[in-house]
Amino acid sequence: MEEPVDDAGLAAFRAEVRAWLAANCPDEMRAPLRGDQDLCWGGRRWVFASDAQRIWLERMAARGWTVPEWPKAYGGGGLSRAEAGVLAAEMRRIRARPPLSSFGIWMLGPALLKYGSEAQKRAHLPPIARGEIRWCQGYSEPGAGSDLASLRTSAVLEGDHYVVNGSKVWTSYADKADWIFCLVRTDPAAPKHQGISFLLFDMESEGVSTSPIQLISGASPFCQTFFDNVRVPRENLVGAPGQGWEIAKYLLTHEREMIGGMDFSGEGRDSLAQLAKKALGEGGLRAEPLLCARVVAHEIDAIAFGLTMERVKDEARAGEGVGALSSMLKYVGTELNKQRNEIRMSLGGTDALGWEGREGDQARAWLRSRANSIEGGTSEIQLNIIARQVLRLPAAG
Amino acid sequence: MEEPVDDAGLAAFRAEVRAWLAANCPDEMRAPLRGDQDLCWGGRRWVFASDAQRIWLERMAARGWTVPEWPKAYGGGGLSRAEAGVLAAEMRRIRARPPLSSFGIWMLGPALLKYGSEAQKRAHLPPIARGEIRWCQGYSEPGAGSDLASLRTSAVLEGDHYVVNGSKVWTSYADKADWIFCLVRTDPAAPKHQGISFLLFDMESEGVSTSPIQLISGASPFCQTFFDNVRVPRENLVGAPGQGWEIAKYLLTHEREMIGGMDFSGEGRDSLAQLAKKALGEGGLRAEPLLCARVVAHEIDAIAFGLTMERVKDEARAGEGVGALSSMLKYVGTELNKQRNEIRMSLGGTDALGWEGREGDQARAWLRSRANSIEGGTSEIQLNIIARQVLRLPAAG
Amino acid sequence: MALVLTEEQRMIRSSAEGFLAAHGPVSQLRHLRDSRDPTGFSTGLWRGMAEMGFAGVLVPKAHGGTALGMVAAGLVSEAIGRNLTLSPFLGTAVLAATLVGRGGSAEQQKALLPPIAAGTAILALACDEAPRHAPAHIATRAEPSGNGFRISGAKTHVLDGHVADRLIVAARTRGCDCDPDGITLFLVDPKAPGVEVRRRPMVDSRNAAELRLEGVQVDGADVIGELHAGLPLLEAALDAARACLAAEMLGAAARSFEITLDYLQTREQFGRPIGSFQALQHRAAHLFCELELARSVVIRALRALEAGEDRAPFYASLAKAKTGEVARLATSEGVQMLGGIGMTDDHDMGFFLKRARAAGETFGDSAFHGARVAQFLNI
Amino acid sequence: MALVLTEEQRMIRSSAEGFLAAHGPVSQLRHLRDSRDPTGFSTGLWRGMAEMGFAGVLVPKAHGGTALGMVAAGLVSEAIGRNLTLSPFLGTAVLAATLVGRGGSAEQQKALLPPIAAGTAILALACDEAPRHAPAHIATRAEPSGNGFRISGAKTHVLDGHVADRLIVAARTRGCDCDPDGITLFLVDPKAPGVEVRRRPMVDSRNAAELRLEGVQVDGADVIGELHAGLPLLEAALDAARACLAAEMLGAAARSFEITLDYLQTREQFGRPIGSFQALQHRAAHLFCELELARSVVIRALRALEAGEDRAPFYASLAKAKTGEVARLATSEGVQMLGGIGMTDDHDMGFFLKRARAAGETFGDSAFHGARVAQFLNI
Repeated sequence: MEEPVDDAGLAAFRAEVRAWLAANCPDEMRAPLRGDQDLCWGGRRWVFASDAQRIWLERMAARGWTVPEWPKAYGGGGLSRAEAGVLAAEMRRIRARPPLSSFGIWMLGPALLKYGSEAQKRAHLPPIARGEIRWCQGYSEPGAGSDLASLRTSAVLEGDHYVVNGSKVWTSYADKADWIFCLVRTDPAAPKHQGISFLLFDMESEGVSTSPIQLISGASPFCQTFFDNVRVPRENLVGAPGQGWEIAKYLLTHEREMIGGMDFSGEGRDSLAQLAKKALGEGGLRAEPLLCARVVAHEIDAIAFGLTMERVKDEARAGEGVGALSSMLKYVGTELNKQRNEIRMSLGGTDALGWEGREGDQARAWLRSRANSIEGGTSEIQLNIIARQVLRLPAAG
Repeated sequence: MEEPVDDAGLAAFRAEVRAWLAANCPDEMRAPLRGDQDLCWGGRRWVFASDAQRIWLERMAARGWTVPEWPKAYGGGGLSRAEAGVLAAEMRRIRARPPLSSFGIWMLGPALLKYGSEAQKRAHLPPIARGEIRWCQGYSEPGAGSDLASLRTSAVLEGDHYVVNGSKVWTSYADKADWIFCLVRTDPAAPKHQGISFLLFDMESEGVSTSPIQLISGASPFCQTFFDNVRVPRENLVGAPGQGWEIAKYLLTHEREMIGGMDFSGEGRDSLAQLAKKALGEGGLRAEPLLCARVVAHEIDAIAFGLTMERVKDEARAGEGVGALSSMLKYVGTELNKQRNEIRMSLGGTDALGWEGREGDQARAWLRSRANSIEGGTSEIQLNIIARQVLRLPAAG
Repeated sequence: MALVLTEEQRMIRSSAEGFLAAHGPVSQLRHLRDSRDPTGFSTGLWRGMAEMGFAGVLVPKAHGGTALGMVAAGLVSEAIGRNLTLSPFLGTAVLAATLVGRGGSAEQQKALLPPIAAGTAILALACDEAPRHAPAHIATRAEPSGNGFRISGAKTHVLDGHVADRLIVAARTRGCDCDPDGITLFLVDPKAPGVEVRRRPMVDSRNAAELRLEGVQVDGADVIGELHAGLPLLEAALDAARACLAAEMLGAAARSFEITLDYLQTREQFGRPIGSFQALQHRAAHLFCELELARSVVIRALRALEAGEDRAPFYASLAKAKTGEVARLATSEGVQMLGGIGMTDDHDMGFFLKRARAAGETFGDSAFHGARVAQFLNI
Repeated sequence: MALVLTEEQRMIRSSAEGFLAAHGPVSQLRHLRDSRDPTGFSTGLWRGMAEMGFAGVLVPKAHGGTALGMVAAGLVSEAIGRNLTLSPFLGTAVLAATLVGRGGSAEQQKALLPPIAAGTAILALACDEAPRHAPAHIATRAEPSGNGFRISGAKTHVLDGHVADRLIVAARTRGCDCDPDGITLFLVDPKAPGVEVRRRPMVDSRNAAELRLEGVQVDGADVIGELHAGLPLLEAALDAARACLAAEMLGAAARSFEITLDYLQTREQFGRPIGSFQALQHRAAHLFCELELARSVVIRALRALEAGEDRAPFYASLAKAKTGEVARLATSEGVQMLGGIGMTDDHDMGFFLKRARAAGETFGDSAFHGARVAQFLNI
């Protein structure tokens, strides 16, 4: 990375951030993530992996830097986009881990900022920023798959409460989450995409139960979640009744960008070139021209994708907007991540086939990556979106 | 190639063929084809490139070996499938050129053998076998493209004649052909796929005109062909009125197999490995791992495809039938041929960019290959056929 | 050479497929995995496979085998791939039977081939020393000692090594680490002093041991084949195993394609079967073509090995390279087209994905064999 | 470093695009080709491009240039790619202007830069000697002779060599044929005794001469840059040209994609627009993504070159490698999706296909630059 060129204001801010990080980021938090197990998700039941992890979260939350661009009133840092960029760059520079991973930050937060009432913002945003409440997302339903809008979970208004019945599937960490933001059908008579609303409720409410789904990687990050006459105060409905699909689409855009970009922030990770050297020794790739060719082609695309992420962000800053391009980022980023994991497995050879304990980390990461192009809208759905919304190709049949 | 193991009867036949070829195939006809210009197409207006080309055709035709499996009564060799295999193998062994290239042999012949009347067979098959009449195919129409069945050329019965009006496009060598086999609509009231008939007529008939289409390769192998009140005797209709679509599909299967296999008979051509050596010198590929990887991947697929052609033929002999697998051969064969030409261009580097005279041969062959996946049913159409007819996937919409 | 199966071979295929579907199906793999079975396969099934004549498929009749040959071995492997059957077939019935059958002394053959064919002896080849396959790269050394040798070194990816009755160890008797000359094969008792075997469960629920040998004493009579010149014998056995792995991957790929097609035909989204979406249709049709290519190279390799053709190693590599890619594509497309359900452990597709990866990696992946093909083609 | 264009750069792009669409469109290429024009471009257009400031885009203002810089040169190249404009822009305004601008003596700059900027002098670089690009591999020799040198050798793919007023020839003044050291650049008068120029029309209707030099006498003052150390200067100019070719391929790919999209939206088959077929939609969407990646690497390379970053050569190769593949994909998909009409000479798509191939091959194809990227990444 080259040293950035800032204007005077930013330069001062950068100096301040750099000094603060130097003083406040624990050494232990300056190592690349070894895997999902190193993430901090927060929440009522969170057990910190170390003091360093707890301290890092507390200090960052105190400055509002877990959510740098959110208004200070809601627990954010109140930073401009440029300042947030400086903070992110400085964190990357010292390889600082993210203090908090959170669906509240990535997904619900932006939706509440746009669609939530003032009361909802004040109630929910600060605990998200501080990592006190962990959220999960209730979108997909059994049998619906990519056809999200065919959801059937119902919410019927009875007095001051909605009564929710139905079930959700692929709810990430539902068994560990405190609250859920959930798509429900409030008007069964309305057309498919209408009649859907966006509801928030506590996972400890009576009638909520969860059951983890075991994946091919052996992990169970997803659950099936059941709602049996769950009573939810009507003020927990975000936006207007029937506005749920609009909010969900807005929010999916954020999810797509996040998943697309997830594994390509890059700085914290070894490049395949470095991995090849570790696995095969210096110059070992040269003995295998076919593997070498795959590594090179991947690296070219990975760098091109990293630059594209940067360019799209630059353009968004310049007011051009991301919009449907998030589908491009999601599609390319996840396909590349799958490819990267395939090549890592090849570089690892039979070593990478191990399954038990840490020996199985690489194989599990590979299997995990397979879900990238399915979750958050499949690659096929992204290509449909690009074809229809970006390229304006005519609808089928 | 290994020496084949024959049973006694075949062994004797092989010996006879080998001796006859040794005595009768002119030396000049034992060199690999350098390109389309070395093919012999025959016909009323054919000018032989050399005496050797003429003698080779005459001798082979005299034995019926231009069409080895056709009955002797129609000018064929009357060979069994196994014997024909021996003849083909022995011709490959000495790298003998095909004595005759002909749409009459590849396409019309099989259709006539199956659907033609005895009179039609006796009238048309022997001149095809001897290379006296050159045929062209009138299928596609302007604006119809892959949607072949939407054809509009009409044939109206007036007394003993059909009167044909309309036009065809992509008729290969229509300007050089003597006769045409042509799909026409005889019943405009019938549903799209019915009401189509299969008609034969002389290209010298009054009202027929042709106009060559110049391609990106600079060549003009195709024409647009116009019919203005062309009168065709009604006995020139093959099969029953309305049976044209069935005959056309039968015939397209033959065309697909031919196009798919065209450039992969293999023995007569240099492998990419050999071409690489010529272009880059011994070991020159090793300096370029990425190009090397492409060559290897292609060669693996090309050999696998060659084996698949062989296997499908073996299975057809064993009575399993080819049927829709011809779409597989057509799709894979043409895509591989395009890839082969791409790699040849890369191996040739800037030399291969030449355009004038022989310097342009390679570039023209490359551009020509681009049509492979369009003519005779596009790759997309082949994939549709495989999906629907082989995999039995449900129709769209 | 005809590339279709003979009537006899068709019968072998259908009996193997029928037997394994009944007695060694995917549910058995799931059960063995979930119960963390330390053997890693059903010994009862293996006895049954021996009774069917599969364990002795490459063992001469004189030694109690069925001597059905390489094509038959490949057809059994294909059925194994279709059912993801766990068994010591590859290590014992293919690798060891080939090594002992071709290189073993009369005594060794008499002692080992009958129990191999009977399914009562399990053998394991210890060849690789690094994560990426390189059979000529042997650093394990066998130094002359007494009337035999003392072997020291480390081996990885020893299939079934944790339950083997005998190990076959490739060790260096002269030359430097990557010299093709100077490699010798030894029969080693896994219970001998100095042998340390660590069972290593793999992603595909099979086991491949890590082996340490420290001054393990063997007898001169434990040499299999020629002293110093073990590599050609080793490569011949590896080529047989590679062709069988190719056949197995073909079977696994074909079966996962069937499962995928089935899903495409029945699963509905947006009010229609997902198999009616043209983008999926084209990908499925492309995959079908790739499977056809794979089928051709597999049968060609098996026939070449059976006939002992000079080009058999070339075709073995061609088959391993091509099926490795096709199995990867078929199982990846399977998971993707099944969507979420394909990612769940409840569904079988994940097992196919895992096996395709492990089989692809074993004894050289597509990159390794592509490079070997290139060598044969003089590229 | 921001990867969006500045306001000024947007203006340059739209003026280049507007000017070339009006004065150097595809129809002009078609006309020049059909009339077998011996120059191979419109000299009137080139004067116009000079008036627009494009010929002097890399020439300092002191020498009559506009000195707009590498990003601007890339934007002009992109517009050239969109319109398939024939002109000596790459050889004269990019390669020669960089070589003379960076390596030329004060006298050389004074003599050559103003006419370059004015569009009145055409220069041509003679570097390659073999069909595959290898700039360090120079066998053409320059032996000391009198107060200068005598040059002998053969050159290939000399862009615009048939109409050049001056040639810039890379020759070896010491070392063996592929030694990076020992290469020197010379200004050579194409009319000098011993120079033989053969015009060679190419598939893309451009011309690249074959050059023979037999004992061609040049003066000591004709050396550009340092004696023996010409390679870094040559590589710098080539990197500028490669980035501009990448930009040109991006323009050509983007334009052919637009044409393809247009066709998908309007052409009907089976009673519906072919763009409604999902298989084509997904391929088009994938191609869109590839074009976005290409756009990012091109702008990055241009900025790196403009800023003189150390990693500029890396980004130049990255851009050339990636856009080469993307332009090939875009034009191939264009021809395929257009079907028969795309194969006819009447349609413009074939011109894009041909240009993508020729531009991809010039100064290193994707395989060459992929290998160079690998070197930079220490793979």
